[in-house]
Order: sequence, then structure tokens, then C-alpha cells
Amino acid sequence: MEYSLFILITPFVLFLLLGLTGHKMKQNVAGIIGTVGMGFAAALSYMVAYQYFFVIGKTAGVFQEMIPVSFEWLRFTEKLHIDLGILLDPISVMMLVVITTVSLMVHLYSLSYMHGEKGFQRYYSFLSLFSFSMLGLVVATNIFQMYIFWELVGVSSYSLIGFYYTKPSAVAASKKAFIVTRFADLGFLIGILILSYYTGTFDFATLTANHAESVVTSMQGLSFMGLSVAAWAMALIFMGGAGKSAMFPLHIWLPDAMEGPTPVSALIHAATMVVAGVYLIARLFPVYIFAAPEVLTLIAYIGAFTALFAAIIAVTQTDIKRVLAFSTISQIAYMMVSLGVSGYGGHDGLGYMASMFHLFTHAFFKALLFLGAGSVIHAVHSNEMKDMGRLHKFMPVSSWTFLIACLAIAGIPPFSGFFSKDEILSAALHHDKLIFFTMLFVAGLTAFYMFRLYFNIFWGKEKAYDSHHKPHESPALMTVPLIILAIYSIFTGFIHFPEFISSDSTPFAAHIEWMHVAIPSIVVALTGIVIAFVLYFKGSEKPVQIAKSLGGFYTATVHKFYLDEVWMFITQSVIFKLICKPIAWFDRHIIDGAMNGLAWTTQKTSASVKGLQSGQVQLYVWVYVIGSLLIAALALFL
Amino acid sequence: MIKMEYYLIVSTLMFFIGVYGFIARKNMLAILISLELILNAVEINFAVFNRYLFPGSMEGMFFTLFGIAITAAETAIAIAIIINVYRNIGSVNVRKINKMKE
Amino acid sequence: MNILSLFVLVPVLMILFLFVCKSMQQIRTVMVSGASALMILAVTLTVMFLQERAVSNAEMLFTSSTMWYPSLNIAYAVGVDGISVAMIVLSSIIVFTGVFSSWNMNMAKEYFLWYCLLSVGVFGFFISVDLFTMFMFYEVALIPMYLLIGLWGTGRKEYSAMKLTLMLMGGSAFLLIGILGIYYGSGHSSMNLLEIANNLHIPIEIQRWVFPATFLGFGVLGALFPFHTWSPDGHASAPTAVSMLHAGVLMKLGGYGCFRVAMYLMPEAAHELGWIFLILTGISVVYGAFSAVVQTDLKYINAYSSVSHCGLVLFAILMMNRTAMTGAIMQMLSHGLMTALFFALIGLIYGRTHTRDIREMGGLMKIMPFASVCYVIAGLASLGLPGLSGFVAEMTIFVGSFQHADVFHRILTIAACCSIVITAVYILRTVGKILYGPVQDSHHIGLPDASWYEKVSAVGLIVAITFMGMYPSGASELINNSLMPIIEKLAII
Amino acid sequence: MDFSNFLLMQQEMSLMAVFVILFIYDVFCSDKGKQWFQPIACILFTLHTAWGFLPALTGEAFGGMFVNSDMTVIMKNILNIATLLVFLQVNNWLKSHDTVHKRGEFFTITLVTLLGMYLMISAGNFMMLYIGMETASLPMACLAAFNKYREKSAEAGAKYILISALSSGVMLFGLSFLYGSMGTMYFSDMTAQVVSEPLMIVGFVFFFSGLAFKLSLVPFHLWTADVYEGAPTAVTAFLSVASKGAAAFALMFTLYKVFGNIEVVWNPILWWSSVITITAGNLFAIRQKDIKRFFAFSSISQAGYILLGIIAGTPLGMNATVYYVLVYVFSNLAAFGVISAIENRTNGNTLISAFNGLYKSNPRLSLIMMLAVFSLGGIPPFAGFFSKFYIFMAAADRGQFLLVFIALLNTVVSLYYYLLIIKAMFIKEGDEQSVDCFVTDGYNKISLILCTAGILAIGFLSCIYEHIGSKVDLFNF
Repeated sequence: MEYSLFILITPFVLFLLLGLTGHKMKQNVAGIIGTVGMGFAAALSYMVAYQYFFVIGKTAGVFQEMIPVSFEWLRFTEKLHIDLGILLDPISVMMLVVITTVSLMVHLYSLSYMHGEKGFQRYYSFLSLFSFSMLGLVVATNIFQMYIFWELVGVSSYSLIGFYYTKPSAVAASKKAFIVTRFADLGFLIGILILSYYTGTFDFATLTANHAESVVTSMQGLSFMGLSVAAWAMALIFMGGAGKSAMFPLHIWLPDAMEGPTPVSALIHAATMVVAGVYLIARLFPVYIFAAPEVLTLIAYIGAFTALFAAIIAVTQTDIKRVLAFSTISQIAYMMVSLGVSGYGGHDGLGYMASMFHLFTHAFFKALLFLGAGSVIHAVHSNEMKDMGRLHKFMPVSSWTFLIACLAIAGIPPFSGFFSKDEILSAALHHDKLIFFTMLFVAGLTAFYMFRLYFNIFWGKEKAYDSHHKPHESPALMTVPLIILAIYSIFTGFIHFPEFISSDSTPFAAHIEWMHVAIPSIVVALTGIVIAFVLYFKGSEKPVQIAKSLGGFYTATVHKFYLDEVWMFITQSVIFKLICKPIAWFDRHIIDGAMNGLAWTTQKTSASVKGLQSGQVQLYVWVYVIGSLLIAALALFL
Repeated sequence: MIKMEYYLIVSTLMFFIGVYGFIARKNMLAILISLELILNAVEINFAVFNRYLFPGSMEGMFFTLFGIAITAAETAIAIAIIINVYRNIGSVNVRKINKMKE
Repeated sequence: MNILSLFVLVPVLMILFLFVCKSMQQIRTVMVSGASALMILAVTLTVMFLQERAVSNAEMLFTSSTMWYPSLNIAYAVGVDGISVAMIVLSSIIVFTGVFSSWNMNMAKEYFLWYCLLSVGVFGFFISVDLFTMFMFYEVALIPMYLLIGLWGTGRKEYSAMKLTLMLMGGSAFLLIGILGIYYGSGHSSMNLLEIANNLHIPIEIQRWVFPATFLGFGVLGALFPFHTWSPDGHASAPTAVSMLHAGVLMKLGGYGCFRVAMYLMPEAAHELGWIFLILTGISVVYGAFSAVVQTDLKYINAYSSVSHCGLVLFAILMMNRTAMTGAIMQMLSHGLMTALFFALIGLIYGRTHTRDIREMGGLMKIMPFASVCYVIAGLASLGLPGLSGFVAEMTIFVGSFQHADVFHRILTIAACCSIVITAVYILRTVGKILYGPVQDSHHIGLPDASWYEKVSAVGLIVAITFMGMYPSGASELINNSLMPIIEKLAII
Repeated sequence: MDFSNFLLMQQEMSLMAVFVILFIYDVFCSDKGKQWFQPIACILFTLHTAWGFLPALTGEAFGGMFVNSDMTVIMKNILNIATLLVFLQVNNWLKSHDTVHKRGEFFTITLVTLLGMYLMISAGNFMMLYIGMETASLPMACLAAFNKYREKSAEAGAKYILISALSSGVMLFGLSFLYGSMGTMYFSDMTAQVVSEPLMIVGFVFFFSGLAFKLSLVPFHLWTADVYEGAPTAVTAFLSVASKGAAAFALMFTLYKVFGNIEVVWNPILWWSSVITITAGNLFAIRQKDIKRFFAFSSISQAGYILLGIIAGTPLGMNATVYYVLVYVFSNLAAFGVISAIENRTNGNTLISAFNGLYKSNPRLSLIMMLAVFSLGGIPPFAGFFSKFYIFMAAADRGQFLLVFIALLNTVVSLYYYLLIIKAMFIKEGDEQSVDCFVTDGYNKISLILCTAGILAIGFLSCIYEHIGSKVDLFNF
């Protein structure tokens, strides 16, 4: 399936084309070129998926990994070398589909959403760059290739968040996003170094092969500061993943990232890039489970906490994109949790499957939510809930599709979210009760804040929209993607995922546990929705009173528990003021001062000896005679 | 017969008196005289060494002769220059020739 | 005539031609043609080298040696291996682009005279394998800096020029004593590097003081902590092309020298005393990066980042394994290219806005898009974006250094890794401040974008950076194969 | 008496011939004819210099009083070149009103001085050496005081004559001790008898002080600055290269030939005096305003470097020393040529500030000055770099690494003040008291061109160094 290479090449070529010659093109031309190219890539990846799953299919009951393309890019040592290639296995193929689909939708959507924006061509070239890097990331054959594209993804995200580069807030946000993720990537890099040092390979296949024995054996009994080296390596790698996937406490960049254009948020910060962390863990899953199970537990708990934390914050946010951002964080946390609670092989690997499943479904309905929000913002030119309300009658399509997405994320059958979330919950149930109940509660919260959002936007009180441009339904170019994604969000749930994706890529049967999981989750979700309905459908005053009654806790949540402030303090006061400034001062004054001091001393000495040259012949003679006598004496007695 | 040491003591004394004079006196002519003392001390040395230690050869004596001659030349030139100095600064005080210093 | 000698001959001829030049036009013609000639030579050399390398397994190629001072065993001996070839290519690129960056100089004739003399020194240093000639060219390269900075510089130019010259000369004092030590230590029979390396042996007790002297001597030019303070002031005051050449090529003389003379000839001492310098370099890597974060003058930022990056070079050299050393040389190339690009652009911006203070600039992306985009690319290269040269070099260094068997070295490596985050911080800070955001100073509105000659130099460098970043194995192979001799020497102990 | 002895003295003979011709010409020529004095002197002396390069007989004359060897011939040639260059530089100065009527004297006196230096070099006996030194230094005093109406000049002459007289006194005192303990003044006879016993050591030290005075080593250097500043520039130039060089050669010979046995005694003495001399010279030079005074101190530190070669006490060392002096002659005279040109232009202003912006006004002169200064500072690719390198090699050859290192650090300091001149010429802007654009006279042009050629070529033409090396012979000359 060498043609899968074109899935990567196409967007790269588009990037170069639009990047170098874009400013000479007409906007529409550029946009259409980009979209068509993306469509081509999408078509290819669907072909790949079809061929992989149905034409080639299983051999010996297992979906085999295939590496259609691979070449050595840079050789470090005999064993260690970066290869660039394409690895096709169930999850990477699944990702191909997700990415290209969402990306294509966004391309379409942007044609009208970004219409007339300055730098339209730049926007499209960056989109293509992002798609290229993201695709390269998922098909990486080795961990270092993944790291390479990981960085590229980071940069393209940086440039897209900072797309409105004249807006200081956007610049700050992009900087923050890049630096925070970069900091996380440092962990990733060090993890790679440790891993490769002991195993002597970057190759995923070799690392994960038969129960990751290469790792297990090579790091046997090595421990550093009381923790096994394997655990260190994998934890550091998880740090990288946590950075991209916005796990607590590295999540702070994601809400700010909403400064970017909304379609970008949909593509990068909801559907694709932010799940890269999850994908990374899934990629190395065998290594985790066999070499460093303790790290998996860590992941599970961090995930659970993040999910709860983000959900709570989401409840109080008023900027609709921020609400979505926090819901994204919490949903990704779901995926992390289910990886954390997963076992290996067959039905034990339920969590693994569930996480991938949720990743798949989430991508669509979250993209839908963002695009929907985008079309709303497009209509009312504001992100704030208070400027919205009763939009249902102005923009029905957006409203309906948004509703579908909300149902999906709330986990109401038969929408896709229900199935994936259900699997996660049941996986959690069998692993750890505490986590299970947390996630159940979060499910309720999710339902609540999503419908709070929905009702606030499309129902509630009607706001005074100025007459000459009332909100209106977005043009077809924007609604069509919404509809397509809505369809996805309805039906993807019915795909029988275990058939295709499982921890050891051997299919197994997963059934919905109505009694213990499904019913409770549905009930919880419905309660959430009902509460939201009561509070917000009519736009009553109750919420404010409740907020008052909550007092400090409420304000804390509004301020996202002051984490941004903490980070600010650390970076600005601690690092900048307490490390950088002193070092710079030390350099200028101590070290440089020493050098200048040398010169100064010489000058002073020369000034102090000038008296010897008094111009008095007799002094000269005196020195002469004494000197010769002295020398004689020294020569005699030494 | 006088011992050689006596001569040497005398010459050494002369030498250091000369040096002292050179350093102590202001008048350049006096300084010239001190110089003469120094050089004569040296010449005494040569003569004495030749006479007492190496009577076989005349090397020391010749050295003395040459020394005297050269000293004379030296003095002549020195006088000439001192006169020139006097013409310029109207004094033969050695402490006054310190226009150039440091 | 040996092709290598042409690299010295061409600049000399340029000097002679410049003497007879009358008009600016002629001067430019001479410079451009000469610089392009050097480029072409460099490319041909690379091609020839690769062909030769395929057939012969000699340590150095195109070697030729003519006795100069027979009674002192001083010869004009030249020869190149992959590393020197890489360095020569780098130098030719930067000399070429530098010419375009200094298109409109006042007193152009004198300026270019010194410029050519500088390049004579640089090329001579890289081709020569005789300690004496090496040292001679080394100093030939140093001295023109004084006038180039003192005359055409800006700010406290006289102070900086003097400081730079004296500190580097102080370094070369250590260097010279080291060279004499090598010569007499190896039984004063030859000044030829290869001869000494392969047939002679320097007793360890001599190495114990010669190695530090030599390493320090070159290290000063390699901005080794704490002898780096000439670099910020020097760069800040130097004119554009001089900063380019100095940071791009001259600082590489340091790394190259440490590698070629100190490590190569005195492996025992390197093993024994390497750790001291390893710590120093480790410090300069992190230290330079941290100091860069708070700087407000564009050139100071890049000077300190150079300290950090060049520290990485020496750091990797001292790791004494093949991968790390390959990385070191690649880092020299990549740092040379991207710093040159940085300084070219800073010169461009400064020439228009007349300020280098990042607090007084902003929103240049709107005003001069081309320059700004180039600046962003340079920044990304310097913070190690895959696909640009910085990434491959740094990764090679980190992976290589981490292969060191000793835990201490691995921990140092991790410490060095941290620099990439800090780099990101100060690069993004700068970019965010000067390129993005609203326009700070209304006078900047309507300033012209890069003119064609500035574009030539910027584009030339960017092409080189991307080429190396996209196709690293070319450089890597070229260097890697030539490392065998020294690695063997180091491995023996 | 055997007149064939005189064949050995071919250089001295021809020098005498030139001297006699010029003297007669000076005495009997009308004032109108005197204007031809300069060219005639130059031509004659050029012939003499050329004659010096012809193959010479070597051996001893007058029972070992006078020795002529390949080495001495080379040294005399170096001195000839120096003198010739000085002759070419004096034209303008001699035209000035208080020297115009006695320009003949300058040439004749200088020639006598040179003769004295010849004798110093070729001496085979301490009496000869003494006579040579006096013949060299007494006329030098006259030259220093040559500008009759300039106070500084007179002062310089007075200081020089007084101190040199004293130093010769001290030296003779030492010689008398040596004579007393050995009974001979012949180098060849003394060599074997020299042992490290008190009287001899004291004698040696006093004798050493005599030569150290001419070489202006610390602590015998204090006169240098004043005399250099006061004397006419041409004389300063001559003093700084010729008499220094002669003294260096004489010191080298005597140390190797006579005192070879007591190297343990003189080695540390030279070690310390070279260290102190270099450092002191640099320290004083840093803060000079007057360029002649500045070069006085720089020449002091240069003398310290020369000692590095002498201290080696090996053929390599001798080779390096002679080579160093050769290069030093060219570099220093280039500098003084420029200085005298400027001085004549600004009638007597020798402040460094006079050089401000010189590059703008007289680019060629400033370039030559730059070459000279870089060469003195030991910057490649100029000759000075090579000579310094070889001096260091020679010292290092004897394991004097510490000494070399100290010297090297001092080169950094020296570079600092040399760069100050470069700064003045190239970077500083000229003001009303700095010199305007002018044309140097033809003779000076020639000398400057010669110097430049020397500075540029000597380093690269290894044959020169090798030729000197081929003639090196430590003990029989």
C-alpha cells in the first residue's frame, strides 16, 4: 500500500505551494487548492482503511502491522537511527481516517468562515502543514519519528493559535502553548534517550514486540532514586503526552489556545493534536503494561483528577469556546483513564479499546461542537454566552447539529458518545471503583455543562440583537460540514470497535453492561440535562443565586482554580527574576568585571610605577649602582 | 714593599667615593670629577694587578693607558655637552635637567 | 597546484584586486566574483573529496607538504578530511552571504580588504595540518576583527574591539605555549599534525599541562565559560557581516581547534582532564541560555545563545564518542548558518529601525514581512525545529552524549537538554516582542522590506539550513567517516 | 708587522674609506656643494653595504684581538642595513636651519659609531670590546645632543654621556676583577679559566651591567626613555636598533664564548632581567603620550624578548636572536621613518595625538606604521610574528616554558598599546593639531619602501633564517 505515502506528501506539497506562492494567489484559489488536496488525502486514507481492514484483513486472527514505506533518515550509531516510514496498524489507520475527515471538514468550513481574512493563504498553508505533521505523527514507525512530527505539530499549532499575530493575547497564548508543550517534550525527549540507551532501538515494533521483552529484559532490576528506570523512562514519556493532551497540571495552555480561529480549535485543539498524547500512550501500551505498570496507575489517577477538575471548571465558564476547551480536557482525560485502567489482551484490554473508541467518536462530535460554536460566533460576533440566546430560531441547522453533538458527548444512546463512554466506564468499574464513580459523576457534569451551553446559546432569554444585522444561519459551506459531522456523531457509535482495535490486535467481543454501567450513566446524564433544562431553558435567575450561595468555591472555579496565576508566578517571578536576572547580572558584573579588572589593574600598576622615571640622572645612577650590586649579591649568595 | 691589598683598598674607596660624588653633587662638573675618580680607581686596579699578579705580561698596563686616553675623550665630549646644556638652560645643575620624565 | 591552496590564494588575489579598485561598482564585482569563486571551489572540493574518499582510505586527502623552515621542521602542509571540508563549505557560504549583507558599506574598499584578510585566515586555518601555519592563519583571522569592529562598528565599538582582540590574543598565548609544548613534547621532530598523531607520542606528564593550555586557548574563541565575555560586547558592536563571519565561522575555529589539536593529539590527557572542561561547557550551555532570556538587545540575545550553542559543541566534543562528535561538527555547521542568518537579519532590521532594543520594536511582521518570516525561520532553526539544521545537530549530540557509559556524563547530558526549553523561551520572547503584536513605534510604519541583496544573503542561508535539516545524513556521513582516526586514538586508552 | 691581517678587516676598511672621503668632502667642500652631501653619503654607504655582502675572509687578526667570522659578517651587514635606512631618513631633518650647516658631521659621526659597533662585535679581547663600546657610545652622545638649540636634545646628550661614562666605569671595574683573577683579557684564554668563584662572579656582573646598559635592560634602562625622547628622531632610530643590536650581539658572544662555564650564574640573572624588562617596558609604555618615548619603552620590552634568544644558549637561540634583531631593525625603522616624517611636518610635535586620523590624511604612511606596529607586536603574516615565534621556540627548546609563557602574556599587553596607535591613526578623528596631508621626501620614501618590503618578505623567505642558521657557530669566531 505504498500509495499511503501520498497521504503525507499531498499536504506537505500543499504547504510548500501555498506557503511560497500563496500570497500571489487569489484567496479562493488558495482555499480551493487546499481543500481539494485535503479531500484527495482523505479519499486515500479511506481507501487505506478499507483495504487494511477488509481487503487484507486479519491473518491468523490478528491485524498485522505493515510498513509499506520506510527509509533511514539519520544514523546515530550502529543500532540507533531515525527512520522515516509509514506504519499501518489498526490505530494508525483509524487515526488517518479521523484526521483526514475532520481536517477536510475544517478546510471546507474555513472557506467561508475565514473568508476575507488577511492571511487567508497563510492560514491554509499552515492547515496543510498541520495535517502533514499530524499524519506523520500517527503513522510514525519509530519513537523518534514520532518526536519529530510531535515537534512539527507543536509549531504548526503555535503558528495557528497566533494566527491573529497583531492581537497581543493571541501572541501570548501561542507562546504559552508552545513553551508549555515544549517543556513537556523535554520529558519526552529524555524518556526517549533513556529508553533507547537501554534497549538500543527507537523502533515501535521492536519495543512492543512480544510483551515488550526488549524493554523488560534490558532494564531488569535497574532503578534510580527508588523507582525503576523503566518507570522513569515511561513516566517521562507520559509527561510529553500529558503536555500535548493537556493533562493536569500541564493543561493550562489549552484554554488560552482558543485565541486561534475557531476551525483551528476544532481541528487541533479538539479532534486531533490534543489526542496525540493518548495515541502515544496507546502506541507504547505494551511497554507500559509490562515494563512500568505503576506508571499506568499514575496515568489513571491523573486522568481521573483532570477529568473532574476540568469538568467543574467547565461548568462556570461563560466563554463558549472555553467551555468546550475544558470539556475537551475532561474528555481526553477519559481516554487517559481508560488506558490507565486497561489490562492487556482480549477482554482485559477493554480499556485500551474503549479509549481508542472514545478518541474516535469524540473527534467527530467535539469538532462538530466547535464548528457549531464557530458558526454561532460568526453570527453574533462574540464568544460570550451573555450575548447569545434564542438563536434557535435564527439558525436552526446549527442548533440541531449542536444538540446532536451535545447528546453525543452527554452519552445519551443511541449517539456515539454513549457507546464509547460506556466501554470506558465498564473498564473502570472492573479496575478501580473510585475511578469508576468519579468518571460517572463527571459524566453527569458533562451532560450538565454541555446543556447549560446549549440552552444558553439557543434558548434562554432573547438578547437585543441590533436590527440591521440580526443573527442569520451560516452559509451552506459552513452548515454542510456541520451536518456531515452530525451524521458521524450519530452513527459512528454503532461500529463494533473491538472487531478492529484491541490491545493485542486480536478481536474480542465487548457487550454493553446495562445493569452496572449503562443504566447508571444514562440516568446520571439525564439528571444533568434536566437540571440544565430547569436552570437555563427559560433563562431564570436561579443560577446566579446558586453561584452566590457557593461563594468562594464558585469564584475559584471561574478563575480556573488560579492555576494560570501559579504558573505566571513560577515563570515570571521564580525563573525570570530569581534565575535569569541574577545570572545575567553575574555575567555582566562578576565575570566581565574580572576581565575589565585585569585591564584596570595593569593601568593602575603602570600609573604607580611612573615615579621611578623621575628624569633625575642621579636617581637613575643610584638605581644602576644598587641594581648591579644587588644582582652581584644575588649571584653570589643564591 | 707595600702590599697589593692596600692599593686595592684605595682603588675601591676611590670607586665608591666617585659613585657617591656622582649621586650627591649638583654641579655637573663635580660629577665629571667623580667620574674621573671612578675611572682612575679602575685604572689603578689594572696597573696593580698587572704589577703584582702577572708581571710577565703588560696587558693591564696597556689597558690602563687606553683607559686614560678614552677617559680624556669622554671628558672632552662631556664638557662640550655640558656647555651646550648651560647655553640652553643657563645652569649646570644636574637636578635641573629633568624636562623629560615619566 | 593543490586545490586547497586556492582557498588561500583566491582571497589574496581579491585583496590585490581591491587595491586597484576605483569605484564601488568594481569593488562589488571583485567581491561577488571572488566569493562565488570560493563557493564554487568549495562545492568542487566536496565533490572531489567524496570521489577520493570512495577510493582511498587515507586519513586526510589532497595532502601536500612543502618544507618551509627545514631547520625547525616547519612546513606549509595542507590536507582535508570530511570535517575540514564541512567547515570550508560553511565558511564559503558565510563569506558569500556576508558580502551581500555588507553591500552598502562606507569605506567599502578598506572594509573588504580586512574582510578578505579575515577569510584568508579562516580558510588557511581549516586547510592547514601544520601546527605553525595553523597558528599563523589563526592569528591572521583574529587581527582584522579589531579594525572591522573598531572602524565600522556601532556603540562602544572601541572598547569592544579592544576587549575582543585582547581576550582572543590572551587565548592564543595559551595556544602558542601549548603548541610549543606539543612540538617539544613529541620530541621536536615535526610540526605536522598527522605526523605527531600517528608516529609520535607526547608523554602524559607533558600532556597534563599542554592539553589544558591548548583547549583553553581554542576554548576562548569557542566562547568557553568563563572566557566568553568578549562575545556579547564584540557581537553587539560589530557590523552585520562581521558578526556573521565571527559567530558563523570564527567561533568555529575554536571548536575545530579543540577537536583537531587538543583532543586529537592528547587523548590521554583528554580522558584524564576532560571532565573539568566538560563541566565548564555544561555550564556555558545552560548559563548562556539563561542569560539570553533577559537580554533586551537583539545582538546580545544572539551572542548569548551563541555561547550556549557553542558550549554544546565543546560539550559534545568532550563526550568523546563518535556520535556526539559528529553532532558537535554538525552543530558547528548549523549554528554557523543560523547565527549568520540571525545577524544578517538583525543588521537588516537595525539598518531600518536604528534600534536593537526589543522593547522599542513590535509588529514588524506587518512592516517587513520577508525579513520577519526569515527571522522566524532562523528562530525555529535555533530552537531545534525538525526539518531545520538545528534539530539534527542537537539530537545527534544528545543521543550521542547519552550513549556515554558513565552516569555522570548522562546526567550532564540531561542538564544540557534543558537548554532547548530555555532556547524556546527566549526565541519566542524575541519573536513575539518584535515581530508580532501591534506596531510599537509609528516611525517604523512604511519602512521598506529587505532589498534584493539582503534577500540573496538571507535566502542563501535559509536554503543551506533547510537542506541540512532535510537531508542530514549527507553531512552526517561526510563527518562521521572522518572521525574514525581520532575515535580510535581516544578508544585506545 | 703582517699587513695581511687587514684583509680580515674588509668591512672596517671600507667603512674607514667612506668615512675619510666624507670627512674630506665635509671639510673642503663649499656650503653650496654641501647639498649633495646626502646623496653622496647614501650612495657611498650603499656601496659599502653591498661590499659587506661579498664573501669575506674569516679568522683571527692581531693575535686574537680581532676576530672575523661568518656570523660577525652577518651581524655587521645587519648593522649596515640599519645605518643605511637611517641615512635615508635624515634628509628632511638635516635641512632644518640649526643642522643644515653641519649635516656632514652627522654622517661622519654616525660612521664612527658604526665602526665602534663593528669592533664590539669582532672583539677577541676585552680591551678591544671596551674600545669598541666607547667608540660607539661617545659619538652617540654627540648625536643625541645634535640639535644644539633644542633644550631636550642637550638634556638627552648630557644624560647619555654621564650615565654611559658611569656604566663604562662600572664595567671596567668588573673587567679589572676578571683580569685580576685570570691575568688575561683574551676571550680564548679566559674561556677555560672562568670558574664560579666570587671575584669572577662580581666581575662578571659589573661587566654585564655595562652591556645591559646599552641593551637597556632593567634596572639599567632608566636613561633610555629620556634620551630617546630628547635625541633627534633619526638618532633615536639609530640608537634603538643599531646600538641595541650591537650590544645584543656582543653580550651573546661574551656569554657564550667567555662565560660558557658559569652558565648556572648568568642563566637566572638573564631569566629575571628578561621577565622584569619585558614587564616593566610594557607597563611604562601603556601610558605614554609622546610617541618617541612610547617607542623607547616598547624597545625596552623588545630587548627583553631578545634575551629570550640569548638565554637559550644554543645554536637555535643564536640563530633566533640574530634573526630577531634583523626583523626588529626593519620594523622599528619603519616606525621611526614615519615618525620622523610626521615630526618634520608638524615641526617637532611627536605626541601620539598628532597621529589622530592619520589614515584619512596620509593613508600610505599610516598603513606602513600599521605594518611596523603589527610586526613589532608579533602579528602574522608580518616578519615580527616569525621572529617572535622562533625566539620562543629557542627558549622553549631549553625548557624555559614558564619564561615563554610570561613573555606571551606580555605580548597581549604590548598588543594593547600598539593597538592604541592603530586606534589613533584609523579610528580617531583628526583635529587641528594632528598632521595634515603631505608628501614624504624621496629618501624617506625609499627607506620606508625598503622597510615595508622587509617586513612583508623576511618572514616568508625562509632562506634568510636558514642562511643565518647555516653560519651559526657558538664558539669559534
